[in-house]
Amino acid sequence: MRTTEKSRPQVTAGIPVAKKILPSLVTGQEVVLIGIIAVLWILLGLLTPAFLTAGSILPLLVAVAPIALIGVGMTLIIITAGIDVSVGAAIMVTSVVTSQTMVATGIPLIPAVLLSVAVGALLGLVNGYLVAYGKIHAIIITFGTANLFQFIGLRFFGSSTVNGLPDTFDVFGRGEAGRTFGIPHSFAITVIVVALAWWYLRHAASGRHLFAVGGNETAARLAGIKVKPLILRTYVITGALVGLAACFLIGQGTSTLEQSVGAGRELAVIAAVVIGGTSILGGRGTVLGTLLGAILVQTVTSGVTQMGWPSQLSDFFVGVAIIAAVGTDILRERSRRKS
Amino acid sequence: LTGCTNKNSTADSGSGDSGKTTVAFVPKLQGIPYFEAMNAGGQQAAEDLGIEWLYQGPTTADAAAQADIVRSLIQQKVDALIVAPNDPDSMAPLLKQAQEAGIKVATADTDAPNSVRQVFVNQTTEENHGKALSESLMKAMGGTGEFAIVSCSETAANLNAYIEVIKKDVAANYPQGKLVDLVYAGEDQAKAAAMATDLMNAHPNLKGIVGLCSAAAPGVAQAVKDAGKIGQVFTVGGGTPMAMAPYLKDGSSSASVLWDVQNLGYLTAWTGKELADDKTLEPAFDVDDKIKGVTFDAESKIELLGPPLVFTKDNVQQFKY
Amino acid sequence: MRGISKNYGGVRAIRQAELTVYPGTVHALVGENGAGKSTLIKILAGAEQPNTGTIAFDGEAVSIASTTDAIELGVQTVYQEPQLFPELSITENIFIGREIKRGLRVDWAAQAAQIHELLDMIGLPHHLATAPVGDLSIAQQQQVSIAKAVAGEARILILDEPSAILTDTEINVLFSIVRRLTARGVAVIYITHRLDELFEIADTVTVMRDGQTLDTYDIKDLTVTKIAELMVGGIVTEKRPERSFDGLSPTLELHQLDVGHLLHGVDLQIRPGEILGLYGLLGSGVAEIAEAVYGMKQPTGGRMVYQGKAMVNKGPAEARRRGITLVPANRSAQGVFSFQSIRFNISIGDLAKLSPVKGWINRGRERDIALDLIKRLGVKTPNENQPISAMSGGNAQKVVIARQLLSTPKLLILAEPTQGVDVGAKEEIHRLIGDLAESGTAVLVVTTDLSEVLRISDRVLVVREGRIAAEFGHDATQVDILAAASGAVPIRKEA
Amino acid sequence: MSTTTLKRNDVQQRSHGFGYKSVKMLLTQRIALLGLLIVVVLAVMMSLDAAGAMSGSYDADYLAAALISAVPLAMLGLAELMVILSGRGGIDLSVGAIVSLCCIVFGYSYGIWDLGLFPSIVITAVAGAVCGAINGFLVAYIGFPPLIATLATFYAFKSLALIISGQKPISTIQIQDFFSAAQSVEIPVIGYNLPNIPLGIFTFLIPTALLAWILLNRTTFGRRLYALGTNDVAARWAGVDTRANRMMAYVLSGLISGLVAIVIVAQFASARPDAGVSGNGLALPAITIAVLGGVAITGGIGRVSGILLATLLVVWLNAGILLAFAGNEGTQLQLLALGLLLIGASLLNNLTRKKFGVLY
Ligand SMILES: Nc1ncnc2c1ncn2[C@@H]1O[C@H](COP(=O)(O)OP(=O)(O)OP(=O)(O)O)[C@@H](O)[C@H]1O
Ligand SMILES: Nc1ncnc2c1ncn2[C@@H]1O[C@H](COP(=O)(O)OP(=O)(O)OP(=O)(O)O)[C@@H](O)[C@H]1O
Ligand SMILES: [Mg+2]
Ligand SMILES: [Mg+2]
Repeated sequence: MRTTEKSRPQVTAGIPVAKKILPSLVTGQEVVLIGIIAVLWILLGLLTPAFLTAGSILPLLVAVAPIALIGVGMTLIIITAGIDVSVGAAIMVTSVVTSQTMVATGIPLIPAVLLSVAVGALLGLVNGYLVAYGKIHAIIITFGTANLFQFIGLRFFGSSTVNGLPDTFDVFGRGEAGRTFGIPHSFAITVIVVALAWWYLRHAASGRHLFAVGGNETAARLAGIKVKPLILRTYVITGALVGLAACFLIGQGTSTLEQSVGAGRELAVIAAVVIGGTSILGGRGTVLGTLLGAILVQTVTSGVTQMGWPSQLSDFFVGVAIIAAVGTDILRERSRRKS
Repeated sequence: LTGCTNKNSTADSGSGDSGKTTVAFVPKLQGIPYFEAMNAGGQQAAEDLGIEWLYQGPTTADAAAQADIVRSLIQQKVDALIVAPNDPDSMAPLLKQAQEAGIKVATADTDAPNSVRQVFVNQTTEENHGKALSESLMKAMGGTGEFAIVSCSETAANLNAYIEVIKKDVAANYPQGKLVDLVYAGEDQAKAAAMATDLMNAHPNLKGIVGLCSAAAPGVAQAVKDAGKIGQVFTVGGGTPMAMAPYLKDGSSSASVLWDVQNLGYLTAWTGKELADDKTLEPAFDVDDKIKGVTFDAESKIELLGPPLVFTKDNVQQFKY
Repeated sequence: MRGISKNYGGVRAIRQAELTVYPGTVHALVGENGAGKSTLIKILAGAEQPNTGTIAFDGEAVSIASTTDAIELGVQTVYQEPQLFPELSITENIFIGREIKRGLRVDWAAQAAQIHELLDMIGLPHHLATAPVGDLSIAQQQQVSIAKAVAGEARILILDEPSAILTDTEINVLFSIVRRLTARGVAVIYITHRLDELFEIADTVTVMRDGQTLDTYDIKDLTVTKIAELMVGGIVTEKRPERSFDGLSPTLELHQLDVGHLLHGVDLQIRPGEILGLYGLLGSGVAEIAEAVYGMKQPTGGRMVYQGKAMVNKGPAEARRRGITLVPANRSAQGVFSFQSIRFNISIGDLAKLSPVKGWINRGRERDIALDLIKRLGVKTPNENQPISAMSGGNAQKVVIARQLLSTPKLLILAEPTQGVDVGAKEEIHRLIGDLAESGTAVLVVTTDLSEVLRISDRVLVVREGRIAAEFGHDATQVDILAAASGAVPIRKEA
Repeated sequence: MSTTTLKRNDVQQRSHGFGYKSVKMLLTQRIALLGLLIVVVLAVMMSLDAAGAMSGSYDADYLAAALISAVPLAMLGLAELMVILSGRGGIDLSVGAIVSLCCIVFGYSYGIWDLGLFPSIVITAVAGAVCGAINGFLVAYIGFPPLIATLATFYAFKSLALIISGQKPISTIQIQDFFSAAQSVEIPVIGYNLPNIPLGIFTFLIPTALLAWILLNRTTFGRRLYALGTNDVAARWAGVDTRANRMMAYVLSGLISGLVAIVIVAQFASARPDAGVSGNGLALPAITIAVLGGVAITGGIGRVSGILLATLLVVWLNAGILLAFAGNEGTQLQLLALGLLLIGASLLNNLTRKKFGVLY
């Protein structure tokens, strides 16, 4: 049924191979995305010779990192049939708290990251608690908290920008300091987080339970799964990842932090997740797809600029990409169900 | 039914209870250094001139949110109302409404030319500003080579005017200079940086980038710095001094073309008081010993602070905003 | 289990029920629909809490507050409604909630070692181990549910109508599993409506009626007829007077109708004023006959003739335009627009009636029509604007029926017309059906309620395995019908 | 199960007096709650005013002037009402982008091609409806989740508006003069002693609200919409063409967005290609208004009056906050108030459902 199974040899005769019962390694959606990205990269490489150079690809990957990172959390949430539209506002809060602390106290990298992650997790806790225990639809709750977080963020900014940021977060930036052996740290960290999440969703019992909760919450409860803490956890994880992504954004940004730091990112993240083949209805999704979705969106955006087309056109292509990606997913699901 | 409205009673404008003259200023957006610096200048003026200075801006650069604030200020019966409109055309009717309520109206930073505003407090002309940008850029580029512009909002009239001036000036005076691309990054530093990076990749011979607004200027400088192309690619832009200082210092930005924003705020407040006091502005005057050589053109009703101020690594330290 | 009672609000689902099961035996629980079987086992499984009564395990009183408690005690349950995760593989569905773990991670290898054994046991091919459950047929899903329960370390295994949708070979597999488990000392509680099975698999049988547990019998002392008698309580149902429909041309005829693999060559005729009962167990195909006529399922073979003309209904809207209406079986899912008013729930059936102007609604006329039907059906409500969610099941059902009577139907199909309805309302609904037939409407009643089918039908067709298994006229008895439906009588061969 | 709800409530109703009944009414009738909140806001603001804590007087003239921002907000709230009512996660993130696109359509047809007011209005409305039809087709016929379909078209329409207009606002003389359609006017005959009301209220909001109300309450389409939003399966069994009717909800949402574009062009005397997406955009406030107005995100519940009252509440609360709090705090506190209102209202919904079983 799945292509990946056939290539696996049986290890022991009689006793079936462990891998055989694993959920398949990559989904059809991921294969399609890899194909589309490959085609785009080759096309762009042919049309604009500079596209396939390190100078172009590395910044692209750096720009992908924060979206994909938050996308990992968002994927977990959407798998449980939830959603979080407050991540843009949460970025604002975490980044302002972190950067003001850095400017004021000059704390070094690790504590600064931990602080940011902790603040993000706290915001996620608020969302998670209201969603899991308040029994209100996640989109409404997070619309509400988006307003609250924005208020909190603006209060921290205090009608000003944060100036003179230290270069602590340059390790996550686009520049030389942000790379080791030519690999951008922020992207590498994102890949590691994606791999961990991939492992978690694929191998950890509680990771598999997320799919169960999103697929059929009542059945999950009957099977003895503690649904509420599980849902709560996904929002806390997302919050923590927002905190980490905020560090990346500060690192990629200038020496000044402005209020607009998180504006509109929630939609970009959701776009990456759904392009990646995660079902907004819950029960199905992959973090690898999310990473690919984020890369696709950034490729389109960069590609439009590098082709010298009007930059406003990139949003049009993002819209088309969403329809194409989700559309093929819907059609594929439908034909699979039929057969 | 009487008492439901005061619209028919004769306007008793300017009857502030404190007796102090109230001057209100509505920026495009709160919390960005540019307007907060204007606010600082305005507050200084309020202290010096003995007026009350109100400053209230929307949380997003949104014409509708700005309109709500203007309405509330009309309701507060301020003596002078000065706006930096997000959308000049949409502000015109509101300014008319304010004037009908007996309020003196003006614009500052961005004009609403088709409105009843009595004065536009202009920092510098679009012509001068655009020219200062192209001149500083061409100076850094040695008058030759490819350059690109990273603008912000696609619909900002003043930015679009600067672009036209730059195009014209380069075509006329720097035949070796060539504008190869123009992109819009919104009011988003990170996006400006990402786009500048893409531009450098798309045009390997790129020698200059203009970051047109206060978000784009540091963004493009950061991109050049990150690409390790300091000295190869030169940037200029319209950034505020404190945000630009690190980049001017390391050479990723060659110059930032702006004006003394605090002085602009000061002049705005001062103009508001003059209007409230029903004074007429002279064709040329000094406000105090810091703000000199202000001109006023009675025909176009434009008050001009002066020539643009170019921040470089040498003078940027003097400005604390 | 001693003295167990459970009320759902006003409904007394079970009263003072008693049940004792012993290790290594198969204890069958039989009773008519709504007798309380599922409720009783849900209490044992921790999915419901009893109002009174005690449960003892090995002689010790225990409290089962949740499904987790029950699972810990070794109670594994296959519920009547499958509780599966469509996007997850069979393996995962089976192990969900009690994964074999190595540290944090699921030990796929260990699960794999067990899954193939389980798949062998339930007779599913190995390659399905990784298939998402959503891709399986309903019967296969049922098998997965069974495997899921069997995989747990069960001391008591509860099977609530596991065989309803399985084929004979699948049932044989099921029985072999049950036997293997009892051999290991597991106690199995087995609920079924297929009485013939009991003689193959059950050791003891407890009969439930009206929420009460009657006696428990040794299977050796029973016959299908005896069980059927116990279930229905020896009550002789009052029947409609015998009527003749000779000479009337049929309202609807089905000729050799096929629907996928669900129905095979179904022939049926119904005439104006006739009440035709269709009786069949869950999964017999009886529901599909109604759905095909109503346009919810498309026939794959044969034809339908309606009022003398060939008929194809692309959807319910088309059927309704022809004068065919249907009261769906699952009231809450398919019938009721909860939190909308009674008026709304009635008028949605034929909005065109509400005003002479197309597309328009005349509120006055709507109210009149609604009030008229409310009165005709005896719906108990202060006014027509009450939300239907605030009504008892019987009254809600009357409203759903009222919806179908807006414009007098020529053919009215009622699926489970009195399920979850109290005695009084049931009476009234039956009377209403009779009156409708009297006025010339052809009525097709699809029901799993034995006494009902006998009481109101002029004629009864019994459906089994997608075919018409038997036809009974006015002289039918409950025992005959039950026997035909549960397989004691071979399927009548068509000439 | 349903029997029990009735009985339990009967008992409680009997044992509780008037207080219980009024609490129940406030909780179950969103209209009553919103009405009460509006009264509270007005009372608090006016007493603050009387106590001299306001920087300007919170009077009828001010409240009337503030109504100008109620027009687009309420209309888009009505657009969201249509799609959220249709159930299955119905939502329209693209309304702001449709507004932007339609602003440009109107700008061209009225301001540049000079086709005359009425034809331009028709063209713009049709353009909006076509945008909505794209959403509706994706959702109802292909099976896209509404959130995703409208997220995609949000990006696409937003981009198209900028591309078509060459990112320049259109403000020809016709467009500038069109402000007269949004101006505050004195109501004829009785108006002398009443505050002047923004014209958009009469020319756009009231007609749209009235039509929406008629559509939802007096036509068979409205019935079908509520039916399929309440229970999609039951609607199918009752013979409702759920696809066509669901699609229609999105078409209407697009149509209303097209009309809002005209309002916004009038109000701002210019046709901006980013009119509906600048700042936080218009979609999020519209959804907020809908939820606050008692529209259940699960579909099937929601009323026109709820949208109108929620808009009044938000507009007048925001206007009051601006007078009560000077400086940047004022605008920031608006965010806080909106967030708390939204979360509070939905928690209340929940409580209501638990306590009284139903919600209207
Ligand atoms: N921490 C991790 N991060 C990312 N991927 C991981 C991680 N751990 C394992 N994987 C990947 O998961 C897949 C399966 O892992 P693993 O080999 O542990 O499973 P298995 O073969 O079922 O176990 P075993 O061989 O012990 O029976 C491998 O492809 C591996 O690359
Ligand atoms: N959740 C519920 N709320 C209200 N009444 C219920 C509920 N569940 C069951 N009932 C009622 O309790 C009674 C017993 O139902 P139960 O499901 O136990 O019957 P059963 O014997 O399993 O019938 P079947 O053979 O049809 O499965 C019925 O009258 C039913 O309508
Ligand atoms: Mg291994
Ligand atoms: Mg049962």
